[in-house]
Amino acid sequence: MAMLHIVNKSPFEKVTFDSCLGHASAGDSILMIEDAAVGAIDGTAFADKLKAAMADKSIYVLAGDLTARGLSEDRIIDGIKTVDYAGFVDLTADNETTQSWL
Amino acid sequence: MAMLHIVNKSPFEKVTFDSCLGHASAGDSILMIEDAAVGAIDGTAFADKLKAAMADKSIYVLAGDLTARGLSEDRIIDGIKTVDYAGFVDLTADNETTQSWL
Amino acid sequence: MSSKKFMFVNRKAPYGTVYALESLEVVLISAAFDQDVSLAFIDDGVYQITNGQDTTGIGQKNFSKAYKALGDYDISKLYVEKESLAERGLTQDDLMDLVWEDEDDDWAEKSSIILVSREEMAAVMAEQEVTLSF
Amino acid sequence: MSSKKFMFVNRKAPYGTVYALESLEVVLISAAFDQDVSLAFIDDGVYQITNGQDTTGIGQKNFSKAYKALGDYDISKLYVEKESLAERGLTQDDLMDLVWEDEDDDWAEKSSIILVSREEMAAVMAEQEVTLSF
Amino acid sequence: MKYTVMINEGPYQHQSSDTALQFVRAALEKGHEIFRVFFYHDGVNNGTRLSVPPADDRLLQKEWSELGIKHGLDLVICIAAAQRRGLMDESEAKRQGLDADNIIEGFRISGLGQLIEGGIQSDRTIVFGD
Amino acid sequence: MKYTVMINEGPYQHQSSDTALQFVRAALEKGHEIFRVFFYHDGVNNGTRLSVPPADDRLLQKEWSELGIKHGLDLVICIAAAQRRGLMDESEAKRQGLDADNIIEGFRISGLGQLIEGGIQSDRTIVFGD
Repeated sequence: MAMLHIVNKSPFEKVTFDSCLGHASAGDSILMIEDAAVGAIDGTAFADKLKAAMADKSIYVLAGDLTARGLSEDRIIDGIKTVDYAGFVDLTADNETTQSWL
Repeated sequence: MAMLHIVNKSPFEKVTFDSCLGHASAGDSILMIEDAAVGAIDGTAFADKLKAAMADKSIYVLAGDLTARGLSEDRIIDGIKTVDYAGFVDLTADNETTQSWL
Repeated sequence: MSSKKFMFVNRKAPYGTVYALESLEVVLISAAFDQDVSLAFIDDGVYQITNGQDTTGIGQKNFSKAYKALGDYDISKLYVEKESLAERGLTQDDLMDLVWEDEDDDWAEKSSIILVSREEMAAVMAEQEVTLSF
Repeated sequence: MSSKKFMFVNRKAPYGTVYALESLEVVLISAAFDQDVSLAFIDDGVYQITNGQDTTGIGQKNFSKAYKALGDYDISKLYVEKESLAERGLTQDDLMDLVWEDEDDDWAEKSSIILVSREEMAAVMAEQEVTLSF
Repeated sequence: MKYTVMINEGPYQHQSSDTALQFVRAALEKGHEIFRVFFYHDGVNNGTRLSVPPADDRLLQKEWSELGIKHGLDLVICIAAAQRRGLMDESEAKRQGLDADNIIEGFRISGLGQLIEGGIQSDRTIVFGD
Repeated sequence: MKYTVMINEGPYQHQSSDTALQFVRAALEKGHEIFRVFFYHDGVNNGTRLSVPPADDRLLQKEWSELGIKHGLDLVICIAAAQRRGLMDESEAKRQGLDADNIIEGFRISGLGQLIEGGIQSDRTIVFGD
């Protein structure tokens, strides 16, 4: 069963995002919302970890949370897809289950 | 001026404690309260960082928060002092200023 | 009602925040619904089931004994992550002795604590149908 | 009233939690008290003053423009930590252009943003008399 | 598809109430069914009618209330969490001998079993919190 | 020594209200003066009188109220934070056209200036929060 992992914590502040990466399975999807959106940017101290996860997982970021924090979509890591709330809903429907990383 | 740094976050969950260590000055004191109390234990992945800080800073832990989490005082790093709330008050009085790391 | 695989994921230390206590309250209620219930203790969540918790110094109620009641409610799958324990300088000896009685094995008393690696925990999580996080 | 050195320490990203907004509200009020006010932006706090914040997608008010008013209230010492920026892939170009006018220098417009190393930030923090954390 | 949504934080302090509100709106627009929204922990504070934020800020409690009434949503406040935090409806306030209540229209107070039942009855259960 | 204490979180959800309460008690026992306790952010939720936790749990809001009355403490709830979160005293509720209030005895509602004044007037300012 494919799972959608929803993470809402900045990877620079909490280990939550790391823990999520460590527990997600191949074929799962990860959606970054709220403060976690800052993790989508390329060239950060976290970017390499996320790129490694992209080898076998799909990564998404909620666009509204990115732009709210002054980060434009053209700075995100290549291969991360942006979604709006409608896309968020689709992700929860397309994956059999969800797990929130708080 | 000597400062008392009060940290209440687990070093295993948030970067707050690291940030506190990076911003405290020589001669300052650091008090671990609430979830930060777990950082006082020896033999953890965090212990070496705290031991390094002890070279020029005094480290304290609120005993009630330690025992609440099932950690006995005999497991804390050598040189860390335990205090109760009265001792907490004394630390705030003995240092000219305080800074909370939330 | 149909039976589903429920997992309660505990990642936070007790007493510093209310999540551990209120998570436990949900878990106890879930017992009445005859579901397939598992608990995961990862990251600081492992402190929730340490032995010898004593809250007299902080003015809060010690609710750790309620975990011992879980076995009586047929909640007997408490997955605890080895890596989370090790990082915190803890071993299974630091945890409460949580048990259940196996009806199919002449009511033999068995441990409810299932020590797993992070990889094994990921596999258990992947099997769940409803995952509640606190 | 006597004048004290006040520092407001901002460590959290805006919008995910209320602290950035309610911290800014205190800072603006503090201007009325004629104190020696400094702001520190460290860790995720640096996101509070990024340029181009657009909150239309999340239903919250964009309060970032209020930082631009700080200079008018003689709050002109905004210490921003270089290490925090670098870890997040940011530079001063990503921050708002926050300025104040120097009365003693023919009202010349000067930047309120003072980029400092972690070590320099520690030294600034050590000089404070009242430190409020959010 | 049928959803249960759980919200663990109060309004304003944390974004989770905002995010959940946008999520529920988007799900309804797509024609999904919201079986239940369960407010737990500080999430119960989303159900007060005494909130009056600044005129230029959102009024989250009212937005939930209005959305719930418009779509007939089952907005449930956990009773145990509500009692700890001082969220009361009229009958509960009376029962506790209190002189006031503060719940907003469209919410109801009930037990934790409602959350488990939501998880059983729904195709998806989504948690928002801190 | 003269103290101002700032509390940023509500009761139960986070330990900061518990810790601050113990700190203030210990400071009073040592003969220190508590110039002011300022409740900000979700901290305003410490001031509700509608809380009824389980019988074996502490009732933090009442403990603050009683401690405040006994020692004549100045327990101040930030008005802006209170308005967002639905904490109201009688006059403020009336002014806002609300049909109920929920503040507990011993607290008062005032502006953020009270916090800055506390920092100026006190020898030590201690922050408790999340």
